[in-house]
Amino acid sequence: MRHTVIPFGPQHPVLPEPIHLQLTIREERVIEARPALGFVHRGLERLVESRDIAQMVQVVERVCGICSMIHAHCFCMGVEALLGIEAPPRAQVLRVMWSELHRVQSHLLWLGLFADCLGFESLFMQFWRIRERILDLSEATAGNRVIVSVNVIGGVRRDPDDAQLAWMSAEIDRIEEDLRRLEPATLDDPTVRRRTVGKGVLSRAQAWELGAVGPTARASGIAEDIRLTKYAAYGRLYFEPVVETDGDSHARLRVRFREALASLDLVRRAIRLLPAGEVRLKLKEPPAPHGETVVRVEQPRGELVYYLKGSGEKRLDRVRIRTPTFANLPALLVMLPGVSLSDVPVVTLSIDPCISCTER
Amino acid sequence: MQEATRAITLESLLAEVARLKAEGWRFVTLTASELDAERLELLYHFDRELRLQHLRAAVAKTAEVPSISPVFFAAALVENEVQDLFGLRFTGLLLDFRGRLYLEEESPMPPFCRRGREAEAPRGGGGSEAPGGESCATR
Amino acid sequence: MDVRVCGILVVVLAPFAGAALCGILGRSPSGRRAVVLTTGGVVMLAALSLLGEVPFRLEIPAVLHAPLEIAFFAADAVLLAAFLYIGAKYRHAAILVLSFLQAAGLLVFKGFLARSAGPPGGVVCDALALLLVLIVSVVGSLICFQALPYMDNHERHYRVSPSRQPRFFAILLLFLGAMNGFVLFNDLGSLYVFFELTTLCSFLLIGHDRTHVAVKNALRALWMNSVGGLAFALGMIEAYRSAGTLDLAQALAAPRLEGDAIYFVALALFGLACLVKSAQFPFQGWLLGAMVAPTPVSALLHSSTMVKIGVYFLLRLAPGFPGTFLGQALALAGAFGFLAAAALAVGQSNGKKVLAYSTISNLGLMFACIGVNTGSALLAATLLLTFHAVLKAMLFLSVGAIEQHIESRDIEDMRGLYAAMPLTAMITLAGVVMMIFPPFGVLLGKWMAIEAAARHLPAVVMIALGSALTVLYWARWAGTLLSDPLGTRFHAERQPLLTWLALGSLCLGTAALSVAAPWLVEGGMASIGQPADETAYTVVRGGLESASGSFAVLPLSLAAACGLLLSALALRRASRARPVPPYLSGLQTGEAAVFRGPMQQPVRVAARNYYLDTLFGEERLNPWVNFGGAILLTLILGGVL
Amino acid sequence: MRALRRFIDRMRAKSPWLLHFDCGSCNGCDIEILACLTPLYDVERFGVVHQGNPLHADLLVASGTVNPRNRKVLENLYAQMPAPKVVVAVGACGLSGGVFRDAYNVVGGIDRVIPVDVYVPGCPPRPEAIIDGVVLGLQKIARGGEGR
Amino acid sequence: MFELAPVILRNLLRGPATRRYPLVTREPFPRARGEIENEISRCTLCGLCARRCPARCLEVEPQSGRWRWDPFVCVYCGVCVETCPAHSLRQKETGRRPATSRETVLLQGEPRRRGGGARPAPPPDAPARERP
Amino acid sequence: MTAGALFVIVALAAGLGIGVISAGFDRILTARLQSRVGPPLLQPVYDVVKLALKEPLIVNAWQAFCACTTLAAAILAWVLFFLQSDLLLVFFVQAVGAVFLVVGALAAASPYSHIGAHRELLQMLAYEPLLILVFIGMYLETGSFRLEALFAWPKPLLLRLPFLFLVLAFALIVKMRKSPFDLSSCHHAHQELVRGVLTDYSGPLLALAEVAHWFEVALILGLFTLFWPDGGVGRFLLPVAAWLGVIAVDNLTSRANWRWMLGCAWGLGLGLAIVNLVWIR
Repeated sequence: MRHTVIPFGPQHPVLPEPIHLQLTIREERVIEARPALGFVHRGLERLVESRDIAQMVQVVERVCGICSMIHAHCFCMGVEALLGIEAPPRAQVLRVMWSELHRVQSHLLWLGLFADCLGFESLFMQFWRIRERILDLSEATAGNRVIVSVNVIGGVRRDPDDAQLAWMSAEIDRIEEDLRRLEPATLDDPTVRRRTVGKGVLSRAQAWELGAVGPTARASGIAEDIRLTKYAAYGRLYFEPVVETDGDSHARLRVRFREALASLDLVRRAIRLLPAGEVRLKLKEPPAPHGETVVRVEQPRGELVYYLKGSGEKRLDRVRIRTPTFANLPALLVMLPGVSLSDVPVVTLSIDPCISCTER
Repeated sequence: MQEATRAITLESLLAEVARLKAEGWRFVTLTASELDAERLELLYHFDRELRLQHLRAAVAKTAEVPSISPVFFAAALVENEVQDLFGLRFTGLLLDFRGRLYLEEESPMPPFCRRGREAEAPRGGGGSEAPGGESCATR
Repeated sequence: MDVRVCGILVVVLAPFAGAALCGILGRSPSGRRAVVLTTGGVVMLAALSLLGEVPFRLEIPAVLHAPLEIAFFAADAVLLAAFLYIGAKYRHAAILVLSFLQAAGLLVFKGFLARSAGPPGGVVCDALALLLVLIVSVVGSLICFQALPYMDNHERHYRVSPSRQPRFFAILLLFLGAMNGFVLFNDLGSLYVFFELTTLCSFLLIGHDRTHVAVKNALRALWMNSVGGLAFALGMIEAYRSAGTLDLAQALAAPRLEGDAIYFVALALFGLACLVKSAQFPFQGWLLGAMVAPTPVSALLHSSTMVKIGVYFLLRLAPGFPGTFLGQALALAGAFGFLAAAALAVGQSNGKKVLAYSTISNLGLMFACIGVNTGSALLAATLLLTFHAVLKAMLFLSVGAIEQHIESRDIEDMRGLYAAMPLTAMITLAGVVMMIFPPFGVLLGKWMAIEAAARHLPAVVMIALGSALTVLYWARWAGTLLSDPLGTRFHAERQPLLTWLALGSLCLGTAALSVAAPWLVEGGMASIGQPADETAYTVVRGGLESASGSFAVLPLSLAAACGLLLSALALRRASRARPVPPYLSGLQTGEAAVFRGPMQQPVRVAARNYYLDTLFGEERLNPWVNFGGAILLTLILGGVL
Repeated sequence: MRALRRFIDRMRAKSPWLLHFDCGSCNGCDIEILACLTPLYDVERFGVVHQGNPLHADLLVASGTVNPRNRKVLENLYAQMPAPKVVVAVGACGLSGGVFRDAYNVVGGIDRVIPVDVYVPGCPPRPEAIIDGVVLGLQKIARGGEGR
Repeated sequence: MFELAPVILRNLLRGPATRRYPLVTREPFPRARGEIENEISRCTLCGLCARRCPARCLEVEPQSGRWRWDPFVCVYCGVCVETCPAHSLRQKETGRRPATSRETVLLQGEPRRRGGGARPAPPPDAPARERP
Repeated sequence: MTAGALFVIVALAAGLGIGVISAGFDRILTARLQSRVGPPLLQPVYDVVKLALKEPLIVNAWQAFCACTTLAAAILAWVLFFLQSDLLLVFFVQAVGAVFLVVGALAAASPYSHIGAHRELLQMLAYEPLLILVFIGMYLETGSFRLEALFAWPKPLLLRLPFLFLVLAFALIVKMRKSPFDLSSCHHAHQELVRGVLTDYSGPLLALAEVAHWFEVALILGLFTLFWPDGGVGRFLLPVAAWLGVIAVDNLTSRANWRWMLGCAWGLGLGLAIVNLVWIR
């Protein structure tokens, strides 16, 4: 009877992206959440019809601006697998370096937005201030701040020199120092804890059944990380997934914060590991792969799946992208009923939704 | 594809999926692609301890596919997507957007079926009849 | 006969006569109408005619002593017999036992103790009594007037046939007489009769609709009030035992020596009777149940007059309280009632229940003031009593009018009432504003109450909390009335003339009385309950000033009027500006408050108020407040022993 | 009178409240717009405040491709803003649909739906460019006064 | 509750980190991807850039000698620059300025005659703006 | 008469000045704490002038009535404070403003306004009893509710009412709509309620509400001056200290929810107040 119905989004200050939730609440307690998508749907999977494989790289980079590097990485890996080629070792390590840089950037972005949705504006500003320096690293080495656009079929387009790499290592150290300074406020502040501990709890079994991936799953105790499949150069970097078992928003916060630190470390070690050599295979002719493949990489938000199908032409037959947010949305829908309205942004952001990924 | 792929039929779909679930496989996603003017290919992807397994089924565009969302709720969204983009009808969806997940009336329908436009007519049950508001409910 | 005698006779006897006439002529609508209007008008005029005369005391001529005594005794007997009959008819043990105890006590009292009770105490008409007479006669009559069209509607709606209105109006008029009798007579024995008579009226009127719930609630009201009746009877006996007289004025004036004057025990028993009659915790149940009655009944008996008996009587007894433990306990109980009822009101969406809790809450505040018992506290209680009576009557009548129009008394259903019944909505809104805002009378009273209770720490903390809760439930209601009337132009909706008469005069009357409050205080209110030597407040430049504070009534009223004018101009200008839909995340459609939801379906925004029933719901709070009320009651009764 | 008018226009230009709507962007532009608010760029220096509410906004900063579903939202938001108002389209998608402009569910740039006052090219544009765009928009407010 | 206190105190004492952008401009990073420039005199109008462009923002008309670039569609990925066989395309390190109206860049090069032949001196055409 | 009018004008100017400076410095200081530059000091003025001159958009015409009443009440409360009237009276008048803001928000059919309005009511529920108890404390100490007498009180009240000072600071946080109690609306609209109670006030109406807010903040800051006798620097320093504390807390905490706020107010706040009251009695 006494239910309030709220249109939450598509335009809403705490949602950076347009998604609509029709929330039925009773005195701030959410009773039902009905989602509506489609505000960002562009239909880019069908652009394979008009773009050749090399051009598709630029398209998939723009599936999502926050993890564009990783989309392109995944796509290129898939095409390379179809073609039966492999990028040169230096390119493999560079891809890892930029991917991890991207992950840090994405996690910092999320940490900032999350702080902001808690109403902790000053913390938001601090995270984004640090994030700017990651973006500087990207711009200096890859040419762009956000959509770094370095992947090509058979390698990467940029090759940072030693001076740049040394500067990067030093900068990473300073960034880590700055980030660690924010750790107490982010993880231990009682007001933050009050807003996150026990909010949006997802048990391990639920997380598995609902197909949650990435930090959302890892915060519920599922130690799954696609990087463990040792794609690209991950096999050569010792790496352990960050896992928490509480399954609440605070656990997801912890996972992402620690992952950001871990990724900084991975960047540093990738730089140290960097072999000399070519970064890009010279392809004799435009790639025209045949066959189908499923490739997976670990995005900042979790498992990213590409299904590619080619029939020996320079345009692919089908590209299908399953992004991590798409996999995490069912979990969100299950978590929302029962939380209070003020925690809706917290729980929603805690899966780090990326709608442009989801809808493509 | 390098991983295990098994061809199945629509009749055995639910049983297969249930079996995989019991064996601890996680539902990853469903991929639809167009085979020819009449048929679509459905590929169900599953993961267990970082290994993949796929189920492959070829279905007629006019077929009614049983939804696996009662087994894996996670599949509801992707089945809706396929319903939107390929005009394939899923039955027993726990969360049914009736072809309005992504698309509006003015969008081209169904956008991913480009071979043989005759598959256009029955659009996921949503186009002609007025979609009832109540069917879109989370479980 | 002079004006005094005439006035007194009319205000007490005319209603009885009217009631009798109503029984005879009431069959025809026009006859009923004529009787009610005439009686009301006559009583109103008679009460007003007493204005310049107070204070005075009339002795009853000796020839009438014996007949009166017999009459009152007979009335007692009839009333108690009636109660016993009701108890037997409905097999209600509590009513039977309580009535039997009263009957037994009275028999013992009349038979053995009060053989030589002396002449009846006569009639005392001081400022307090006159105030009550005016409220009963003027407000009461207005309510009776509005009841005429209301009951027609009511019976039409419930298809009552044959009409039961003659009985209804007879009881209503009878009640007016009983009330006036209670406040004017000075003899505890007669007071008891009138006290029980109001109980009976209340019972009959609550059960008027004869539905299952109505009968159940009427019985509850009866048994709870019988507790009060028993307490009153015992108090009377005890007072007679200690003071040796039934004359209230004499008993109060008697030297206060231990065991010698009307003191602790009697006072405590009277206190209990008053708390019950005013539905304080844990006896709030009967008043809430009484809300099933037709709304004029709620307005007359259960908010503006009958429940004020408690406050009135304690105000009369006030000189007995200072410095006693009883006063402290009463202050605590009152403040507790104020807070608890306000909290419970927050949890209600039923408009009449909110009004009922608000009534209990305000009565609690008055009790608290009487308990604090300083000059300004008693003045605060008097002011609250006056303004609450007028204003709450108006609010009840508005809700009644609204209820008959929208067929619901739920606040949620009053959403956007401004579009449907603009004038009634405005009057209700004005009522709410006058309930919680300066410079109006209720707030003036509350201001005085806080200033007076400031040294009584537990009480003032509860009052502070209760005030905030009060603002919450009223503001919520006010906002709901105005919700979403976009594009409607102001027009007065159709209502019977008598309804407008009652609503309009009560509304304007409250405003006028509020502005005139300083002079009301100066003109006699300040003396109520107090020996007139202490003047807590002086009127300075249209405001009230005391040693510790000041309340600029007139300047504030002027400022409020200016503000109202400016705001009204802003409203006019705004009505011509470009209308836009409210913020709906960019999904608004052409229709107001409808957005495009999932699957592109139109979804209506259903914005609902908070009632916070996890905090303030009855289920949650009732055990606590009843427990608290019981503890405080025990404190009042036990403290004296 | 003229002086007053100039004063008013100056006030308007000094207090642009910003509403950001992401039509169907890849987030690249959105995070760069958000980055403008953060310490290194701090557009609050110009009085810019990020408002989530069209009823309070002067400046609509829109990014991303328009599709049939979000075009209605965009129209609604624009209609709900009080005049004078300025629209800044940010990024290739917002200007024309960018790399996605021939995808089936893309209507085109922002100016297909509402009038755009300032175009900020880039994919995504750097925050500096967005600041430039906002400043251009402010000049438009200060010059126009009336808006549309 | 005071976990962030050291950080905000530090911020207060150290002063703002803000780059006061219009007043202070930072040097762009080397090889940052900015505006596309075509040195039309070197352009052979081969059209490879247009064919490779993922955003389809380039149009080359060899017959009329027109090279048209739509900066509002361009995603500044630099693929055209990488593929340009004549090395006439260049990517600046600074981005394109915002504009208040639609604009395209139209450069007039030497029309390519069928059968080829020696090219005369290029016409020194400045970039022209065109409004639709 | 002219003297009186002049006095009122001075009062208005003072209120505006305090409100603007408080709001302006607040934004600058907050920016500095976040290592930003921040807007110019007079930014609140620019904002309000701009808002006042925007196209009036009306969601519900009653909002105009309510916004106007809110401002009138806020000004009246401030003027009464300035005229050294009764403390409780000042409080009651300011409550009028707060309530009408809520009523206006309830009049709009947007759930955001609605929920904002209810949260604003809950905030009033949190701070109103506290304010009353602060006044009670002052009365118990000085024997008067008259501001006249309170201003002239020769001893520093702070020494006798330290907890009540904290309680008043708590109320200031709520009144200034600062984190953790910026539940019903906050200055930066990164909130689940958009701008809560202010969501559907637009243009000139928002300007009215904004100016009213200046006066309300000025009033509460003014109350802090009562804690120190005339002539001491404390009279100026105490409000500044409280204000600084509020800004600091704003930057150190995330937003609470209403249950927590009510718990804080009715648990901690009330507890502190009662302890102080019992102590001085």
